[in-house]
Amino acid sequence: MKREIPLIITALIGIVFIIQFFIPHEPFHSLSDIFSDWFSIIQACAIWLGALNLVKLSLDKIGKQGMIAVGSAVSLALLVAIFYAPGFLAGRLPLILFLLAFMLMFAGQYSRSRVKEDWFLSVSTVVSFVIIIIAGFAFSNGRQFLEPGTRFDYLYQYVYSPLSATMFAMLAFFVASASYRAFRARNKEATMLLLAAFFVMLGRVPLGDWLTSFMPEGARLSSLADWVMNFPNAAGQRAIMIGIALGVVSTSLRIILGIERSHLGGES
Amino acid sequence: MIIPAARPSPRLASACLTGLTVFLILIALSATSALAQEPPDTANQAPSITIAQTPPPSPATDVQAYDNPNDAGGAVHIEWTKSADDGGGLENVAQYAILRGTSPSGPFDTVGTNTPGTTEFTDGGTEDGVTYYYIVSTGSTVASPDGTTRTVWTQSEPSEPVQSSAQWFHTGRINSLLAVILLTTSILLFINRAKTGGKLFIRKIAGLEAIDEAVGRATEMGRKIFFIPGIEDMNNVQTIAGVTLLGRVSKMAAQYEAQIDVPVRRSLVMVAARETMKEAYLDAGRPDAFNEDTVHYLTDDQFGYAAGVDGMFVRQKPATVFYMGAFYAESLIMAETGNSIGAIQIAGTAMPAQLPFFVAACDFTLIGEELFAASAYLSKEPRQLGSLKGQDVGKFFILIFAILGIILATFEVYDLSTWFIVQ
Amino acid sequence: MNLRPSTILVLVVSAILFVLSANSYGFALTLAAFFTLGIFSFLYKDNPMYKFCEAVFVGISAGYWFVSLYYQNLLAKLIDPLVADPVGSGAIPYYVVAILGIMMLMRLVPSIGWISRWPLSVIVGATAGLWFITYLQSNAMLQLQNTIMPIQEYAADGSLNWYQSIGNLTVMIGTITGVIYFFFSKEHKGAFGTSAKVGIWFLMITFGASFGYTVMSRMSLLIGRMDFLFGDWLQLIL
Amino acid sequence: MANGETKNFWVTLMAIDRRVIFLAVAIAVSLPLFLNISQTIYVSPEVTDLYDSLEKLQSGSKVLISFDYDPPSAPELQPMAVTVIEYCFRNDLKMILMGLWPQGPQQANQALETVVGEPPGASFEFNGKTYVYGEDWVNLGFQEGREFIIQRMGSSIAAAFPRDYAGTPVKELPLMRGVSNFNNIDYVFNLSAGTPGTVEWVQLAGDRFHATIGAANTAVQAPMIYPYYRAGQLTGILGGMKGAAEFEAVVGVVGKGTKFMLSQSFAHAIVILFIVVGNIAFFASGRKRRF
Repeated sequence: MKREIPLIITALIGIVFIIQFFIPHEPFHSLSDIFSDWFSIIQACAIWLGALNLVKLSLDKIGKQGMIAVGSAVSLALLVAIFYAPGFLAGRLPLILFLLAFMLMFAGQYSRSRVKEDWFLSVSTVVSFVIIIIAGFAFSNGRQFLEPGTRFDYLYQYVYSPLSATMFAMLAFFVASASYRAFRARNKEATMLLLAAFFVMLGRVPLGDWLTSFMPEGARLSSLADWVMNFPNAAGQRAIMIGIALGVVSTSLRIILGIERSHLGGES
Repeated sequence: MIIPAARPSPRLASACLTGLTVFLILIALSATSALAQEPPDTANQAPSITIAQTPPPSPATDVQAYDNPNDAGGAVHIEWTKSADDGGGLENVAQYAILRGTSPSGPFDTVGTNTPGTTEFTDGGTEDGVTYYYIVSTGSTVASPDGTTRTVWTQSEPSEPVQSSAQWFHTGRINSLLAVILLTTSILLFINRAKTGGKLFIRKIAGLEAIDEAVGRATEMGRKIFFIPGIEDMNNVQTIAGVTLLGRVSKMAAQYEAQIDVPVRRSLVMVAARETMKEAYLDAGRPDAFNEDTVHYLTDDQFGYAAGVDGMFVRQKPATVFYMGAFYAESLIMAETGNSIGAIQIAGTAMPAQLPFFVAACDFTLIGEELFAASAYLSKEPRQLGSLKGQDVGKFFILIFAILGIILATFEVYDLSTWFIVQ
Repeated sequence: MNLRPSTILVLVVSAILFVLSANSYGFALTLAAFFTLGIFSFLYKDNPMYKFCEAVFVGISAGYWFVSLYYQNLLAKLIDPLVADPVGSGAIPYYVVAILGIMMLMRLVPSIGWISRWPLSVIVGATAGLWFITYLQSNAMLQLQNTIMPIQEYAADGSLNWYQSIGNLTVMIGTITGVIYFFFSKEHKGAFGTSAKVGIWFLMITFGASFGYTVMSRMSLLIGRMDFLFGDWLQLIL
Repeated sequence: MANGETKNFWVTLMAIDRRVIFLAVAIAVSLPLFLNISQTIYVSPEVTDLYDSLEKLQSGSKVLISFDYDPPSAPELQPMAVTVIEYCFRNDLKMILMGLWPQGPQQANQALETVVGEPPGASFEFNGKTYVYGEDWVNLGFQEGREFIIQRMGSSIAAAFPRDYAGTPVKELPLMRGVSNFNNIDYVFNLSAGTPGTVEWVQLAGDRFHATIGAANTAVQAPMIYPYYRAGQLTGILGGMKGAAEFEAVVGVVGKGTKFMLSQSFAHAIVILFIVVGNIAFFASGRKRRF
C-alpha cells in the first residue's frame, strides 16, 4: 500500500506523458493537460509544506519564552488587523485558517519545547514569516497584492529584494578570494582552463579591446572571446549536453518502470 | 547498497491491476465528459467589421483551410496568398482578419488577426466534426474627415469546407519513437544482464586511483580525511554516487587505519552514510574501528554548512578532502579553505556550474558522468551498471551517425541530418 | 543574546505597526540598506547582525512564496473552478488534486507522513515522462542533427568562408571527442585514447568559458548592490 | 638566506587575510561607478542575431516575455528587460508578460515603471501615444509548475494562466482574444536565471510547439545554452551584464548595462590579477605537490 500505489501512479502518469508525444488523439491529450494542472497545484502544496515546515522547525527552537512572545504578537497582530480593516473577516479565509493552524502548531510545540541558544533567530524567522503573510493576505487588496504600492510589494522591494540580492552578491567576494588563494595552474588541464577563462573574461568587457586596440578589428580579444564561446565552448557544452540527455533518459525510464525508487525515500 | 532492488511481488501485481482499472476509468471519464474542457472561446466578441467601398485594399486570394495535422483536434490551419497591396501596390494593408462561418454565405465571426506580410493562421477554437468555411479579410486604416481613423475591409472568397479532427499518430515523430525503442531496450537488456551476473566492462577511471593515493597520504601524515557528500538529499543521484564512493574511501581508510570525518547537511544522508561506512569497515575486517559519530549532521543552512566545514578544516588541518556529490555556490568557499590549508583535494560532481571551480581548485576532479561511472564501477550495482552501458549504446550510435553524416555531407552525397529532425 | 520576552514583544509590535503604516520612500530605502549592510557584515566575520538578517530572509521568503502561491495558484487554479462548478463532472479532477494536495501537507504530521508519497509520485512520474522525451529530442537528437553538416561553408559570393568552416570543424571535433571521453565501454588506448584526450581539452576550454562567465555574473550582482548603496540610498552617484 | 627570505615573502603573501581581498574587490567595483569614461561596446554576433530576429516582427505582433528570475539576478537581467520593453513600445509590439518564477511579475512591473517613468497603472502616455492595459500589454502573473506550465500553454494559455497578476480572468483581456496557444504568439523572449528557464523554453515552446525564442540569460547560465543557439533552437543569446550592454547598444538606449560596464572591466581585471599573483606566489613558494 505504502509503496505499490506510488509506484503505480508514477508509472501511469509518466507513460501518459510519453504516449501523448506520439499519439495526439484523446484521451492522452486531455490527460496530459489534467496532469499538468495537477503538477502545478501539487507543486504549490509542496512549497507550502516547505514554508510550514520551516515555521515548525523554528517554533521547535523558540522555547517557552519566545512562544509566549510570538503567540502574543500574532494575537495582537490579528487584533490590530481586525480593527485596521473593517470587514476583515469576510474575504480573508486563508489568513484566518493559517492563523488557526499556526495557533494549533504553536500549542503543539509549546508542550515539548526546548530552550536553545538561537531562539532569538527563530523568533525573527517566525515573525518575518507572519508579518509578510498578514501583509499579503490582509492589507494588499486581495488578488491585487502584486500591484505596485501594496504592502506586500513594499516588503518585496525593501526587505526581500535587498536580502536575497545581497546574499548572492557575497559570492563575488568569495570568487575573488578563491581566485587568489585556490585557483592554480597545477596541471595541464587546469592551465588550459585558466587560459580560456582569461580570454573570455578580458574579451567580454571593453577592457580587452582597449588592451588590444593596436590589433586590427576582428583580431581583438572580443573577437577571440566570440570565437571561443561559439565554437569550442559550444562543442564542449554539446558533448556534456548529449551525455546528460542520455542520463536523464535512462533515469526517467528507471523511475517510470519502478526500478529506481530512491525518490520514495528508503523503507516503507 | 542502500536502495533495495526491485522485486516483483504478488502484492505488486494485484496493485498494478487495481491501478490499471482506476486508470481505465479515468480514461473513460475523460472520453465521455471531456474532463479538461476549457471555457468557451470568447473570440466572437471581436470588434465589429465595417465593409467600406473606398479605398479598399485588394483582397487576399486563394484561401485554403485544412485540418491542422498531428494534433488532438480542435484546430484548423488557414493559408492564403497575400493581398496585392501588401508589400506592393497601394501598400496600405494594416492587418488580416480571419473569419469563420458554418456556411459559405455566412454569417462569419472573427477568430483572430494577423500582421501584414503573413500568409497563415491557426484557428485553435474549432469543434471537431463541424464543417467550417473561412474567409480572410484584408484591412487598411483610413482617416475620416473628422480626424478619427477607422479600418476598411475587403473580404476574400470563402475557403472550401473543412473539418478539424484528431490524429492517432504523430507522423513527424517516427524517428523519435525508434530512438526511444532503441534506448529503452538496450538499457533494460543491460540491466537484466548485470542482474543475472553477466560481466559488463567499464573502463578504468583515473580518479579512482587518485583516491587510493590520497588516502595513503593521510595515513603517512597522520592527519584526518574529510569526505563531503554534497549538500543535496538522498533523492539526488549525485548524492547516491557520492555515498557509494564514501564506501570505497572508508574501506581504504579502515585498512590503512586512517581517520575519517563526514560532516553532512541532511539527516537522511547521515543515516545512509553511516550504513555504508559500517558495511565498509566490516568488509575491511575492522568493524570495531567504526564510530558512528564519524558521520555527523551540521546544519541545513547552505552557507551555515559551508562556514561550519570551513571551521573544521582550519582547526583540524586534514591531509585529504573529498567532495563527491551535488554542490552549489558553497563549493567555492570550501575548496578555497581546503586549498589554503594544503590538503589534497579530490572532487566529483555533475553540477556544470561548479565543475570549473573544482577543476581549478582541486587536485583531481571526476567530471560529470565520471562520478556515476565510478559509482557504478565500485558498487557493481545492476541498475547503475546497466544504465551506464545502455547510455553507452546511445553514445555509440550518436558517434557513428555523426561521423558518417559529416563525411556524407562534406562530400555532398546525402544529408543524414534530416533523420534527426523531430517535429 | 539574551533578550527578554517583553523586549521581543515591543520589537515585534513596532515592526508590525511599521509595516502597516510606513510608506515613506526614504525610510524604505534606509531599511533596504540596513538589510544589505547586515548581510555584508558577514564578510568581516560571522556576527549576530548577519544571523538576524539571514533569519529574516528565511522567514520573509517562505512567507512570500506562501502568499504568492495561494493567490496565483491555489485560488486561481483550484478553488475558483471548484467554486464555479462544484458538482459537475468537470470538477472531478479538481477534487482529486485537492485531496493529493492535502496528502502532501500531511507530511507535517510524522505518523501519517508516508501518504505524501502519493502526490510526490505524481510530481516524479510527470517529470520523468516529460523529460524522457524533451531531453531526447532537444538535447540529443537535435544536437546530433546540428553536428551533421558539411565542413565547408560558402559565403554569398561563392568563396569559402574560412571563419565559419574552421568553426564548423571545431564544433564537430569537439563534440565527437567530448562524447568519446564520456564513453565508458572502451579503454582509453590508441586512437580512441588520443580522441578522448582531445575531448578533455575541449571540456577544459568549455569550463574555462564557464568560469569566466560565472565570475562575470557574480561581479555583476555585486555591482548591482554597490549601485544601490551609493546611488539609490546615499545618492552619491549622479 | 636571501632565497629563504624571498620564499617567506611569498608564503606571507599567500597567507594574506581574506578581508584585505574583500576590501580590494569592494573598491574595484565601487570606484568606477563614480567615474565617467566612455567605452566602445563591441557587439557579438549572437546579440546581433537576436536583434535581427526582433526586427523581423511586424508592428502589432504579439511578443511573450517571460520573467524567470528573482532580485539576485536583477542587476544582469533587469537592464535587458527594460531594453526589450522599450523596444516593444517603440516598434508597436504587443507584450504578454509572465513569470515562471514568483518574483517575475513584480520584476516586470518594475521594468515597465523604469521605461514609463511612473507605475504604469491601467493606461499611460508614452512617446505621445496612449497605452492601455489589456490591449497593448498584459501581465499574466506567475504560475508554479515549472516546465509543465509551458507544456500546458502549448494547448491553452488561458488554462495555464486562468487569471492575470491582478486577478482579472485572462479571457476578459482583449489582447488575449484569439491567442489560444503558441500558434498565436509571434515571438517568445525569455529572461532566465536558471531552472525553469531557457532550457525548458527551448525544449517545449521551441522544439515541441515551434515558437521562435530569443534568450536573455545570466552569465552563469549563458555558456550552457550556446549549443541551442548554434543548432538554431534559439535566435540569439544575451549573456550577462555584457549582453545587456550590447543589447542596449544595438537598440540604441543607454541603460544600466552600459553604465556598469566600467565596473565590470575593473572587476574582471582584479580577478585576473588575483589569479596571476596567487599563482606566482604559489609556484615561487615552492609548494608544489605530487599531484
